[in-house]
Amino acid sequence: MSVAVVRFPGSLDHDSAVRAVHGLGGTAELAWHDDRALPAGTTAVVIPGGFSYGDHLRPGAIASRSPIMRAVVDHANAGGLVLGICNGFQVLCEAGLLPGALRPNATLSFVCRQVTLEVSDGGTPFTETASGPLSIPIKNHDGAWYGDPDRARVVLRYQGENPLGAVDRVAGVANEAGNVMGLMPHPEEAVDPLLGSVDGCVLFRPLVAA
Amino acid sequence: MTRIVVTVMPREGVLDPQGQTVHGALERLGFDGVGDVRIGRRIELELEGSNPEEAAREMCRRLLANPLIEDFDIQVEGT
Amino acid sequence: MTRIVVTVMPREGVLDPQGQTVHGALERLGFDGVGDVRIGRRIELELEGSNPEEAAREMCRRLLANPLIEDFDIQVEGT
Amino acid sequence: MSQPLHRQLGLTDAENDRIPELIGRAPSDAELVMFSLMWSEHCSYKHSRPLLRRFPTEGPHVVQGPGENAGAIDVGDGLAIALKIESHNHPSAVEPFEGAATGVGGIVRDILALGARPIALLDSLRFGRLDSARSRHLFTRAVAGIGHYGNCIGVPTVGGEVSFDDRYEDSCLVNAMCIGVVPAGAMLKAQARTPGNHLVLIGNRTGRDGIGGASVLASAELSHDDEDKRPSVQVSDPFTERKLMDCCLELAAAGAFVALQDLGAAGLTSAASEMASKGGVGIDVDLDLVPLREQGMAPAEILVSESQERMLAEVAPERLDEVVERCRRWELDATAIGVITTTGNFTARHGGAIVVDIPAAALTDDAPTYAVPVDPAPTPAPTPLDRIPMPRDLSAAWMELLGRPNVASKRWIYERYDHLVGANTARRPGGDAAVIRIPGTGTGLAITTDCAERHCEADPLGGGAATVLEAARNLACVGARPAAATDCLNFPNPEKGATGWRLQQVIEGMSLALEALDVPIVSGNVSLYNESPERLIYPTPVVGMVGLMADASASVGEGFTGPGDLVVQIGSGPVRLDAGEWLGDATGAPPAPDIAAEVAVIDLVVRAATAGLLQSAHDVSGGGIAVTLAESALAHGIGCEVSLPTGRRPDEDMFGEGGGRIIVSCHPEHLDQLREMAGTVPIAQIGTTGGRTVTLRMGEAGAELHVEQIRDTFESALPKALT
Ligand SMILES: Nc1ncnc2c1ncn2[C@@H]1O[C@H](COP(=O)(O)OP(=O)(O)O)[C@@H](O)[C@H]1O
Ligand SMILES: [Mg+2]
Repeated sequence: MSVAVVRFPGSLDHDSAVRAVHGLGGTAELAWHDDRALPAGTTAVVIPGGFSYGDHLRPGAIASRSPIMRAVVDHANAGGLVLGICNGFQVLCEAGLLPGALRPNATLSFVCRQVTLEVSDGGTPFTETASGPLSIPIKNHDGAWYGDPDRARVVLRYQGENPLGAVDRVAGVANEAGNVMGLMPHPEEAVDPLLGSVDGCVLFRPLVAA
Repeated sequence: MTRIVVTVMPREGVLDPQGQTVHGALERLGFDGVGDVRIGRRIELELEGSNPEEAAREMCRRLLANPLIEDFDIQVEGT
Repeated sequence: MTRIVVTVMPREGVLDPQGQTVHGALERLGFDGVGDVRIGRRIELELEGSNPEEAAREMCRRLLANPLIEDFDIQVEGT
Repeated sequence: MSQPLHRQLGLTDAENDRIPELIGRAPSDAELVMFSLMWSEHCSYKHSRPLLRRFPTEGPHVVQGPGENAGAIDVGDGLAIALKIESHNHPSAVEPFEGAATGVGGIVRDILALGARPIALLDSLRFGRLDSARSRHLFTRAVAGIGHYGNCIGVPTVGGEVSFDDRYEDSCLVNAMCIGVVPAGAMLKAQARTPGNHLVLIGNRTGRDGIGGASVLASAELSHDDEDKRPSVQVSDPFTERKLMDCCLELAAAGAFVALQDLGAAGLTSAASEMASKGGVGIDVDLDLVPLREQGMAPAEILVSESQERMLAEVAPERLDEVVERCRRWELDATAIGVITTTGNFTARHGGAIVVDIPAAALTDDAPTYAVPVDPAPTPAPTPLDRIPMPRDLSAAWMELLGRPNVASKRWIYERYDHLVGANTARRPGGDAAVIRIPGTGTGLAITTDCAERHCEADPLGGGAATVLEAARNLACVGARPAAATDCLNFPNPEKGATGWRLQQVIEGMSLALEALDVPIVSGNVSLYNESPERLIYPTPVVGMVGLMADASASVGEGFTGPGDLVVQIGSGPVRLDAGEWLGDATGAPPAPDIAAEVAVIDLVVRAATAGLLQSAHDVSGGGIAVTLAESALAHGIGCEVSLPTGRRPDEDMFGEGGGRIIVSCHPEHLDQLREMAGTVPIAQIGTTGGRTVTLRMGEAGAELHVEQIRDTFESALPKALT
């Protein structure tokens, strides 16, 4: 029973994701982009944030075509949990596991800020235990979700503001089954009182329990 | 070696914030009569092989463009 | 309205990290015989006025291109 | 028509004459180029080295002082913290985005060269006023470049500072500071050790990049007057830098490196000659093995290219395969380009011939040094108050001050920087100092950069001390005890006017304050000649300082935390408007700091914070106590009522600077304990927290602002100034 955290060249938040899992009493293992299989005993997958391949071409595009992603797709198709955070969200959209695409922020600049998220869909495995809004930071340059919100399972929305210019204030979406979710905010940066919020734990707990 | 130019542009109807910002910046610089501005990518490739155009098309399908938000175009520029 | 296409590419000799990364990615995807890859911008403008080409050139000088690291080229595509 | 080559390269006739004496023959063109770069101010510190010896550099916890790529101190838990600040002023003025970005890349590699993992960045910026379109352009592009690089390599930019002044219109300053962490016993040096070992070049290929070499390669003897052979602007490649970091840290942890060195100014020349001369060995490089990005590069071009994202490692023969293999896994070039020898010489081969063969130490240790003229500037007198107009409406004046870009919120900047990556940021930018948890421990590391440049112009001795004391005060405010410092001395031409004297005085003032604080300088950088025919920059000695606190989660903020607390002023030195933010220039005579008294205040605040007595702490700096209180109120939207019964003119009370003061708030039941702890340090209750307004009484006069008003002005000023 272990959470696999996928690492690409240019991944930045893999260690923080591993620490978040450990903090909740789980075990985590890094998976290398060039491997063809997830580590033995993988029960859930995190695609962490960062700038895989320098965000060149389109964020997430090159990483989504790496060998490990076939194993991630298989894992997802078998009903396993997959959480993509920021660059991981971009990777999952590019891989076709999640609807839509992430476009440059309306400000055309990087934005690093604590935001408040409302949970629009409490029915996914990730959000079952969420009660009330979540305070989690965003930090990205290409985080404006683009897609058809009526045909996507929107899980999280920015409360009050729309800091990146996403369609319909979308901050996170899931696949139809709900076992694959991506979000631009960084829950692994909100799992410790030292960091100012522990609201990110809600999204990590189901991975540890899986 | 064949020189191929791949052009990837935001699809019609997809918001192009970069284009909009450049439009605004041009107006602020005092340029009048600027209509639509759209910004995309130009990728210059040197390809070996018998059918470089087809290879480039395959590259676009598999990596260079995202059909959800982008259209691509391929020009063979010669060898 | 005249349609102008501005092409902005990294200058010869200037590092093109994006082209370098995409080159590696194409090879990893199994595409053989890929030579140089260079990535730049394509800017499509609609311009009013009597000398749109000269206006576009001025825009390149003042905003659209960075002469220290980029070369630009202007094509008039018609009205 | 043309000057002799050595003059074109910037060598004096005397320097040129010295070279044959050192190497026993006339130098080849390539060798002359190498000397010219290594003996430049940038590489050799020839005008500043004698003065820099004044700095205190020792302390029981210093594990690496000046002389390596970065300094380091022991912080317990078997860990050392590395720190260094560096300028990238000139490249940023030419191409602000790439110049600032590559500045960040360069300082990160300095830290990496110690085998340390970079964990935080800060940026210290100076630009012309924002009503100049050129300054707006330079500033916004530099911030974008810093963000681009730092964000992409995953090192949080947790702090910094910026100010705007006409003096920087022609010469902007972009200084970047990096902090790293390394197991104390595993620190690497850039000291080549064992003859027979390989010299491995890792990272990006070598091209004709490099502004530093521009003057050099423009010489007709070396290039072919060919347009596309000109040196090109360094383009940043943070993705490669991140891979370089990940890969080198894995190899360092595995013990695969004997020595490690980054390639910065003067490229391979400087990296290899420094490794050789520090180790007392020689180096033999085959330039044909250096992976090139461009065809037909001349030996001199390869030797001095400043292509970014490259490291040079000494590797034992039996570990070479492992190094190359690990680099391949990270998709990085790694090439053994030479070997360590016993000769003491820097030897380079090209096309089978030896093109360079000179004692490595001639390039480094034998660089000339010069004493700069120390002609004092006249001592300024304080401006009589009756020559300073008294504002008619104190509240309006206060609001106007809060809306100036130099005073207002810097959120526009730091929201463009990822200040959180790594999940260790305990106190984010916007306050007096950032606090990060040292990875894997509970210890807090507080970091700040500061400079009192106008004070340094008016009174360099006092300004140097004030700069150091302000940095220490900012650390104390978050509850950290100052531990070590790094500095970047940005000055005009020291060979002219009173600049040499100012440089010497600033260093003296800094040193006095550092000694009193018991804080060593462990690393630093000098950037001279920041002037144009029209304008000299202020003497700008940027200090980066780190402090420690046992518990990272116990740091103190600048904002009032609730109503009903007492507002207490600690410290009460002399206060004046001269050279302060309100007047906005460097005229008059700012009060010289009473170093001992200010250190006592700093010490008290650290002790009080550690004992848990403080709800908030914020120093009085630019704009005076009125700005301090407005910021403390703004943080959590809690106002205060304060009286300043000093008998000074009210504007001097509100906006006067100096005095080494810190404004804290505490629960009423803690006041007695605080007083007792203070001993002889002056401490006075001046008000209480609460309400939605900040109300100041100065005898008969008064001023009042609503917290929401303050917020609107304070937060919108910088974005407005940029549109
Ligand atoms: N260039 C910058 N980069 C990052 N953070 C900055 C920058 N400029 C200012 N800040 C943030 O804003 C805070 C307040 O700035 P400033 O008023 O200059 O501080 P202080 O007077 O305490 O030194 C800084 O401590 C820092 O956290
Ligand atoms: Mg301060």
